[in-house]
Amino acid sequence: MHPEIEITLFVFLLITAVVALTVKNLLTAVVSLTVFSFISALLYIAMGAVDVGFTEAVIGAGVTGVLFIILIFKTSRRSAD
Amino acid sequence: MKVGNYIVLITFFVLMIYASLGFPNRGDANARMHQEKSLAGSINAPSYYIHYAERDDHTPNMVTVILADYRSYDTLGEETVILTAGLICFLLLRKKRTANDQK
Amino acid sequence: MTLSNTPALIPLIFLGTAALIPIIASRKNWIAFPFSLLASLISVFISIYNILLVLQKGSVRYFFGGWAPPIGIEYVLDPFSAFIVLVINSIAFLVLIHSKRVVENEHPDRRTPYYAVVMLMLCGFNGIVLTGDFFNLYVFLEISSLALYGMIAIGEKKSPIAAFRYLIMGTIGASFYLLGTGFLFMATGSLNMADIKMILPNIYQEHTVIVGLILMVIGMAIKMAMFPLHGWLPDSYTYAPSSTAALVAPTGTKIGAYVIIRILFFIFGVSFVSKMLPLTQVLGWLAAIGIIYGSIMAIAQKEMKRMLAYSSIAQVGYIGLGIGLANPLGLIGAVLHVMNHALMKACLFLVAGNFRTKLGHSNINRFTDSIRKQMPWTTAAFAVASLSMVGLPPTVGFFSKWYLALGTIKNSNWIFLAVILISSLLNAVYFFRILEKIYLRPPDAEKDRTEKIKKSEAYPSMLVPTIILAIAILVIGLLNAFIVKGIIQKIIPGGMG
Amino acid sequence: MIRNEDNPIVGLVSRIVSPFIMLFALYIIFHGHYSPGGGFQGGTMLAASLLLIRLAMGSEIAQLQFKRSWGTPLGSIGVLIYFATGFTAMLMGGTFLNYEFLSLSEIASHTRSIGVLLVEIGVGLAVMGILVAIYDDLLEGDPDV
Amino acid sequence: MFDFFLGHYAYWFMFALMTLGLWGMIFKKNLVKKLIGMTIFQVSIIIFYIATSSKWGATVPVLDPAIGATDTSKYINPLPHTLMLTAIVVGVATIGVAFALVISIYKRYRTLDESILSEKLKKEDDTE
Repeated sequence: MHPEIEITLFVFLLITAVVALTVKNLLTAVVSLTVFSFISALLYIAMGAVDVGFTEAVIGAGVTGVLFIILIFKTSRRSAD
Repeated sequence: MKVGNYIVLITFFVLMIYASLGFPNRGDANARMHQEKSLAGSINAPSYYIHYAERDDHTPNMVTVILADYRSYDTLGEETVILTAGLICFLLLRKKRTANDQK
Repeated sequence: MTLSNTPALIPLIFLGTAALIPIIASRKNWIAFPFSLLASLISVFISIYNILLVLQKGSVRYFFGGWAPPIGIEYVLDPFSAFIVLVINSIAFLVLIHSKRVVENEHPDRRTPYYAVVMLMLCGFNGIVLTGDFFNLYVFLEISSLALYGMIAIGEKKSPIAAFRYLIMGTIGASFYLLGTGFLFMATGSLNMADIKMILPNIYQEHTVIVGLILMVIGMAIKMAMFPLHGWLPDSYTYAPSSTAALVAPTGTKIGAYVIIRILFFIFGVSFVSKMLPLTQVLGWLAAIGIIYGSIMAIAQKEMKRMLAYSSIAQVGYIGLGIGLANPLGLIGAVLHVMNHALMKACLFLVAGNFRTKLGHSNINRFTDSIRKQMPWTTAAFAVASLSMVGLPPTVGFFSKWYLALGTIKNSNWIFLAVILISSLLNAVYFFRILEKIYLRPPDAEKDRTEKIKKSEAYPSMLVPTIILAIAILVIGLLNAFIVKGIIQKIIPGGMG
Repeated sequence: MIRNEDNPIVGLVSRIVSPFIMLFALYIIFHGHYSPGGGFQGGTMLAASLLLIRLAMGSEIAQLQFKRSWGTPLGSIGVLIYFATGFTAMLMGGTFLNYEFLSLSEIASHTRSIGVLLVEIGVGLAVMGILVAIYDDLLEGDPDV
Repeated sequence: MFDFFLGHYAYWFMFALMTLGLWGMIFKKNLVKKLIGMTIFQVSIIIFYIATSSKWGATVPVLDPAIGATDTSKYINPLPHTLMLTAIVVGVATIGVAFALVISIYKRYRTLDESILSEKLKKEDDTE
């Protein structure tokens, strides 16, 4: 438990989450979501959950990102909101 | 409709904050989930895991032991979840193969 | 393999079959069906064995991995879970027989993954019912819900949208449940239901416990399609392929009801959820509104599947009403209605499936009396099931409403009683509308002469399950006293009433 | 979907890196007893190494490495390994997944550890197979139909 | 007071994230945005579980021979970690299924916008 690190990471998490939800370009949103996942992985590791952080880094930031990008390339890139 | 949804969201947030006022402090080793015995006197599972994971499985990584031994049925279920997802993508998206592509 | 493993065997059989099907049926599509039917048949036998075992010996606990509960995961086979498992599996077996032709018609090249996913769904349902561990319940909930989304999405053109909306709602529900589990885990330090039940009386007044309970109930109410959270249900059931609808409608929502009953009455205790928190009252009132709403919406529908979907909302409301009464009679009514509604809805959806295969539609406005001549047995089954939905004795539908009415009288809750009576009338309106079209029109002599109506009944594999269900509605109605005395009264937890 | 620009560097680098990722993934699976890691992480990394080749070289060339039709059966096999481990224990007289009953001889003290390893291998295979299968199916679900 | 803040700020951040995710799931019109909201929601639940597991001055739950296994306060509670491994994988599975659904929706309607979809659905209902 390191409050300074955790609070910094939390703020970044909130920022990336807001960006991912509000940006109109879906590709940007997905990249932002990948950053979100990666920061959350760091957060887990900061909280002492090494296994979970590892899994999140591999699955959340890796595979999910790839799948999201495929989805966007298969469909459309723009979002109305 | 929109207003109703906002009310739902705000209610949810307020409910969560209300609940969080009753949480024990983070990192408090005396919190109930970290104790040796539960209130009813039964063994508290997490402390059992910490004590005996190595003895039972000769494996230092407690998370692995819990995942694959103490609560391995969960893991089987979770693998099944992945299998379900794969089968559903198969069900919804895979084109029918002709004999030609199979070779 | 000794017989002591039977409590765990049913989900495992389904799981093993589901994992085997993609391998052995990757080239030959037709193998998938007999395999899954066999698995389903075995599961029916095991559930019968299990319920006999429970009635003889009392509840059985099964420890996975040999670890006793607070450490490991357990399955609990008590009269309640054994009963629900039997109901689910026998109905699923009948519907599976029926589904052979439907699936062959609707998506012949998708049979392998379809049956694998059906097996996974049943595995999830059985796992939810049998488990004695909160987190394990979540995992199996996700298995069954994911399978459901996929099975719904292969239907008509609009089905993926319905499935997507269901996915969003369902994920919110499952996440709420997971969060509630986290709250309870935080407050008690345990995930095992029996363990938590022992710990809870010490900490009833804590915020964490109360909010956790509310979150869990909301999550499950979404899965159960309780009134304000029912939005996903009508579209999903309407656009889903007939085979899926017939499989899901009788079983899917009941699982949510089962979990709510288990959490409220068996783990938290009646006095807490009805006296310290007004939770059951809220549920009861919402259910009452839902009953009226569902019945009225059902009257307005033209498509038979959609009408049945709205009537499902109303019928789930009856179960909610039984929960809301929080007395033994109400519980008997609710549990009995879980079984009855499963029977009736299965029968009605099978009838809708028969209509769709033979007539090509199930639009109520286009029903004529020629159907009566064309498919006499199917329409007879329909008549029986709809009379049961209305609640005429001696069909099963009457008895669950009877117990619910007794429960309301015992609580002197006259408004609920009025709701039950009014909704029976409304049910009568929307079912007699169809019955009138099929049966009560005088035969048009001239039309009879011009176009000869040939008798072309549905295929035997579709007809037999329909008729078995219709007969079951009558027979179980007659035997209901036996079922209530023999099984359901053993379910009622201590401290109730 | 992703246009193969015929960039030799991307292809070459991914071809060089991919086996090392695989090796590391295997290390993660088999070393999960002693350090963070295990079946999921390793399986996902295996899938990632396969996906890397698919992304860099295009799906058609990657068929030579891992065929499209293998994903789902491999996932099933992974689940079946897990299932069979538990079921064997059941047949030997224990409850489901009770690894103690797996041992044939009397060196029972380490059987649980071996059971855990078997299970992790099953998990790794299943996760790898299914993730690759999901990728392929998503690519194949052609929106232009 | 400061202790209370130190012991709870993680939960408050987590609840804010959760509400944000829920907002995305309910209010966003684009289907992919809804899924992004869903991911955020699930991640925040995972953060909640992980946050409950922490202990001051404890180390990661891998047995260290130098510390031994007698004192539970020396190791972080390992059970929530295990549960969350499962939850992460469940999340990926959900995402995969959702993608399959989104692709089949796009295949049929050529749009991912909820409001346009509803309009098209209504038009179809009228023509039927």
